[in-house]
Amino acid sequence: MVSASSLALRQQFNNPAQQRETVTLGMWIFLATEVMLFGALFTAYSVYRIYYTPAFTHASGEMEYWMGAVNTAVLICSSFTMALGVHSAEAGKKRLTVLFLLLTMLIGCIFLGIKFWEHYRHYLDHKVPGINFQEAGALGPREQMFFFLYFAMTGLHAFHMLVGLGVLSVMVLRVVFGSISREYHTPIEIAGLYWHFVDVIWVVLFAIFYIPGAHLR
Amino acid sequence: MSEHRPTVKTYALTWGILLALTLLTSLIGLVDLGPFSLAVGVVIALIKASLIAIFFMHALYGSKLIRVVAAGGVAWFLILLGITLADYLTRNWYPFAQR
Amino acid sequence: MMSTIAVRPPVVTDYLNAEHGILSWLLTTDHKRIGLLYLFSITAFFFLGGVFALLMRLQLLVPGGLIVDPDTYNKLFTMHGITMVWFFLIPSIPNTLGNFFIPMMIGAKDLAFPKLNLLSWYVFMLGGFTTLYAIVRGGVDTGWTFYAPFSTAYSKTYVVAAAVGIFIAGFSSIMTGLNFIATIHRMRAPGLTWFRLPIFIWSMYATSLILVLATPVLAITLATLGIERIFHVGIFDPAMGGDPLLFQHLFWFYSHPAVYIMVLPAMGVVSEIIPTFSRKPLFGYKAVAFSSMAIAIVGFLVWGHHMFVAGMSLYSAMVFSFLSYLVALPSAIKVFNWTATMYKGSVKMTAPMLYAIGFIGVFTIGGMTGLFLAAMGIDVHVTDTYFVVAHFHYIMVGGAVMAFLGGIHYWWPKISGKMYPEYLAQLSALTVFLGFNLTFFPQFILGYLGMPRRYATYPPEFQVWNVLSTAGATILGVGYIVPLIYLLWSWKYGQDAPSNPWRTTGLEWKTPSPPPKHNFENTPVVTWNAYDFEAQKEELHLG
Amino acid sequence: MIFFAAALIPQVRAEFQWFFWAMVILCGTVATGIAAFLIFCAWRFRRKDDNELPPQNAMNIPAEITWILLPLLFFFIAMFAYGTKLYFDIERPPADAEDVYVVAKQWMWKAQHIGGEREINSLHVPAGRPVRLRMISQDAIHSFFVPEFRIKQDVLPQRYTTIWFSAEHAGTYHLFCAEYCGTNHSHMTGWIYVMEPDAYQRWLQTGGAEGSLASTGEKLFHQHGCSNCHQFNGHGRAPNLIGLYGQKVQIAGGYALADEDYIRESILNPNAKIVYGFQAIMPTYQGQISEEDIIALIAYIKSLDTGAPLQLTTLAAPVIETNSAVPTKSHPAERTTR
Ligand code: HEA
Ligand code: HEA
Ligand code: HEC
Ligand code: CUA
Ligand SMILES: [Cu+2]
Repeated sequence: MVSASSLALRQQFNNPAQQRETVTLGMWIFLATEVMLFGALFTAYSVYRIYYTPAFTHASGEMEYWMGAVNTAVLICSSFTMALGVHSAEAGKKRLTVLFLLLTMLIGCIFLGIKFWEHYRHYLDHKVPGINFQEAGALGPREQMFFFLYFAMTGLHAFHMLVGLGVLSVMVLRVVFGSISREYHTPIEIAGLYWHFVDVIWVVLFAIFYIPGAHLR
Repeated sequence: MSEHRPTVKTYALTWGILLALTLLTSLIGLVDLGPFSLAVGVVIALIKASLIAIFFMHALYGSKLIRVVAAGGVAWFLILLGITLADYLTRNWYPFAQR
Repeated sequence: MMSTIAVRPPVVTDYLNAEHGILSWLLTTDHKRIGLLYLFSITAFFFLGGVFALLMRLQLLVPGGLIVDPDTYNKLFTMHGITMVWFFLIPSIPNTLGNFFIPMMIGAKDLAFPKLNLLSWYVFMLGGFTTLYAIVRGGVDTGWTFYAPFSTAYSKTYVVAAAVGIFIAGFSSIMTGLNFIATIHRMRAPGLTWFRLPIFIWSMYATSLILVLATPVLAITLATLGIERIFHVGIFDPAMGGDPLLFQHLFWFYSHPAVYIMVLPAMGVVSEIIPTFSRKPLFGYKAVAFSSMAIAIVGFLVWGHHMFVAGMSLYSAMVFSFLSYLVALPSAIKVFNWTATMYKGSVKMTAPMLYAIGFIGVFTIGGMTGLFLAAMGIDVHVTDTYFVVAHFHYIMVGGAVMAFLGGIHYWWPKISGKMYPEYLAQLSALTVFLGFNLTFFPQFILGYLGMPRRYATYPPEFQVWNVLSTAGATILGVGYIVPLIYLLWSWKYGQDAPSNPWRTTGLEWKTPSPPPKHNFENTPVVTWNAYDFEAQKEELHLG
Repeated sequence: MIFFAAALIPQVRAEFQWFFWAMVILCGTVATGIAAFLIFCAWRFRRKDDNELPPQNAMNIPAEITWILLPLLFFFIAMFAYGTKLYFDIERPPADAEDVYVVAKQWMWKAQHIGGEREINSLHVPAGRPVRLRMISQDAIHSFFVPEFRIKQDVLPQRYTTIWFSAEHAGTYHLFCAEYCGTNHSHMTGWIYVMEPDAYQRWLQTGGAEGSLASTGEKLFHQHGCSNCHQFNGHGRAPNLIGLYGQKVQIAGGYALADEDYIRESILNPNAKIVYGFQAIMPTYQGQISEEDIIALIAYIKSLDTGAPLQLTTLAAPVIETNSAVPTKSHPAERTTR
């Protein structure tokens, strides 16, 4: 009998185990590059935060703190549903897999909605560097640096979320149309890794952008 | 698969801890800890990140190679960060009259 | 009649004639065909960069500048640097020879992710065309280093387009690196343990690590640069609290490791050629293998040596200087082991071997002048002068390009199934060697005398050396054109190549030339070490 | 500083010379040796029989160790050490160096002497005296390069960098811009005129300077209305600037060192660092004062000294803002003359 796993075996591999390991390894390497991608911005953040501590603390006080906190919780929930999605795929429960993937996407959309709303609020506040930033108060000029990094990093993160949503949609289709099964569910695992990674980034972003000035609100 | 994987229970527990930690940071953030608020925030964030990596991403369940890759990514970021900051932190380190 | 048919082996389907038509190339996922796609693309970029170089050398023939105004000259060296670095040298050996031979040398059917491999070529071309667009629209004039705030606030040229082009090409690098790492880890033939791998594989592995870990930083840096230029957000603008040195840190965090992306593969090629034509295992195999890894890792810790006079902390500078010496050590280990390999060998001076020996000599000089630059007190004087220009051309042109040519000749029989004309090849190898030294040795002297780089005009006292350098460049140009012609010629008219023309040991020689689509009839099983002539004595009819 | 007593002023050029040529000889010897060995092997061990298989020796641990340790211990460490020593000599001016201020812009060099003389694309200095350049750029990054003196330093926008030299012999020396800065980068050159002391004195007299740099600064101080707020009796609504230079100033949320960069920032971006106990009322002068005038103002503020020798503060910590707002006893507002 031709099993689904041998159907999905690409010609360059000798056996499914090799394929699975290789693909997982590839994904982790990709995540390492993502660490470096964000890493450059984290480095920029650290440098300027050391230079302009008061301004950064003050600007951080202007974040929509509770939106950020709620969003963190939201994203953690999506990670949980994602983990359950992978779990169901491993167990070969197609319906459950689809359900959890859709749930994950839904929660992801909620996150993006809140995030967008926050960005919009900052826009109304004239806090978008390069577009409508207005200095206010003594620390104004240096706060711009904070807001640029904030928009750059949360923007890059949001972009990753969008990509993640795209990937998950494809996964849903693949489960529905049967190219994913109990024997061959590596793509779901890979997608899950990506999704969790994006979550990890957000957890750190929350800490560096929202917390330092939260008490100033 | 021969490797064992976390159970639903583990996932749920992780999820619960993550939420609790999120609540914890959010509340600590409200207190003025001076320069430490960032430090505390980052430390909790790193704990959360590790939890996600270990239990949701199976970082410790997979092969050794994967652990090396994950650790390597972080280590390289620390190189970038550490050596860059070393410049900024020592730039004004000479006797004042010399510059 | 009968005999001619008998001499010609029956036509087997190799990767070249397995499919036909332009689409069979543009949609191929065969690593060998993708390697060739890359080969054509980077050759085009090389000659484009070479034309810029020749125009530059013409301009510098007279102190006041011979042919162009300063603005144009500034664009020339920028576009020369950009094309040569990102669109020729970084992809040169990895994406052509690496693509072609990694799977063959480890006994695999293909790379781990063939579609990703094809995608990486398209991404590369997209990046290339974006950069070409910038060039055609009027060029860029920031220098290949894009230093802020000049690039973000003062240059009036197509900086963003060029940066976007490089940004895009960067993702091609990342894909390739990722692909290679996964392949080398997971796709090796049975029995092929790490310490049986040819050194070329080790070098490609080390290179890929750098590609994967450094390139994302360049990507984000250039992206930020573009945003700064368009939106003036202040991240690198000192007037708004930004620090231009942060740009330099991030840029060199990528670009120093990138110079090892350029030279590690070259070292890998040389480590293949030397044992083959000395008919001896590579001396100190493990030392050479580990030194590749050491270069890749320690190479990440030294980037600040490009910033000794930039206004960095003295103490950081000191650490960077020290680490620069540390990273020079593995290179030294390699040089000594290559020479020791030849000692008491059975040395045959073919064209690839000429290139390899040329590489060792020239790389040694280039590397040693790197030691001058790493000595901070000396760097203060020679930085941003022609001394630096000479240093890196010695490694990149004399070293990497020479090794690239050596590798192309060495593997040409396998790639094309034809032999290249040996005599002509040796002649042009000599031409390249002589032309090269005549071009770039005078530049050391110029630098010592104090001629700054990126100068469209210069004081008359520097003219003699500039004339010599230009003369050399002409010879060098000829040396590069000739192989292009005869290699193309041999593709059609050359002698058919046997499967193992050099009688050497690697797996890639154990399959017909040119290889069949899936490289090997059966997955090979490896029971011998790399370069183990003793074990294959019978098979190779040696001794 | 005592470390840099005049007799110990390093002769940068001389040291550079012998170090550089020692390295040329050393590396030249090694490189020639390697090349000779390669040619020797290529000839001596050339393939004589197409089927021959030479002895397959492939590893020799003592040899490996030798050529790992030899370059490292004997060459690399020495190169590093001496290169670093020379670098520190180049980077740290002796205490008795005479200050000259340099403003770089696309594409010219402007120099201002303490005495008030100004020049463009040329710089007159006395022979045998250490000269310290405080440099700043108006636009892109430039680099001050005098090959004959073996010195070079990038000139950054918005930040002062320093280089020093001590020219032994009178003569004219080429000045280049060594950091690429746009169209006329290669035309951004000039001459350093090193003069015998008496000739230099004559040049100073014919220089046509209208008073010293500090006195120009004093005029500007009144012109721009600084003196309205900054009074010297310690009672104004702004800090007393007497004796400010070189002090550790308490600012909101930390300390800062009052060096040239700090004073410059205080003028252009007064709100970046607010002196403790004061309001953020000082207007910004961004775009209103040229780099040259800022330098004059700084020279003036530096000259606001009681004449006592500057107290040299050695900083153990980076001069950056921190949140560690430890209260200090000496409130800057009460600072009067020292
Ligand atoms: C492939 C490219 C490549 C490689 C491999 C290297 C290798 C090295 N480079 Fe180079 N470098 C560049 C490309 C490269 N470089 C480029 C492009 C620039 C300029 C960028 C720009 O500004 O545009 C540059 C600039 C550059 C600078 C900055 C100069 C400046 O702008 O002021 C420095 C300073 O330390 C430096 C040092 C070194 C060192 C120490 C090595 C070492 O790795 C070399 C090690 C090798 C050897 C030492 C030779 C072999 C050793 C022996 C045979 C042992 C025996 C020797 C002795 C005992 C002496 N390089
Ligand atoms: C891989 C990298 C690489 C390669 C191969 C080269 C190759 C060459 N380079 Fe390049 N060079 C750089 C990388 C490279 N360079 C970099 C990074 C810089 C720094 C840029 C910057 O400052 O920003 C630089 C800068 C640089 C300068 C300094 C410019 C300046 O600072 O003002 C000079 C000056 O002589 C120069 C010369 C040459 C020459 C003569 C060659 C020769 O080897 C080229 C020989 C090739 C040919 C001559 C091609 C043959 C073509 C023909 C014969 C024409 C035929 C025409 C058609 C078919 C249409 N280069
Ligand atoms: C409207 C009043 C006002 C004017 C005009 C003014 N300043 Fe100030 N200046 C202040 C105040 C108030 C402070 C302290 C708060 C701060 O740091 O911003 C200050 C701080 C400074 C400091 C830092 C002092 C310290 O003790 O650290 C310097 C230097 C300075 N000013 C220089 C100048 C110069 C030069 C000018 C003219 C070009 C000028 N100021 C004009 C009000 C003024
Ligand atoms: Cu100023 Cu180059
Ligand atoms: Cu380097």
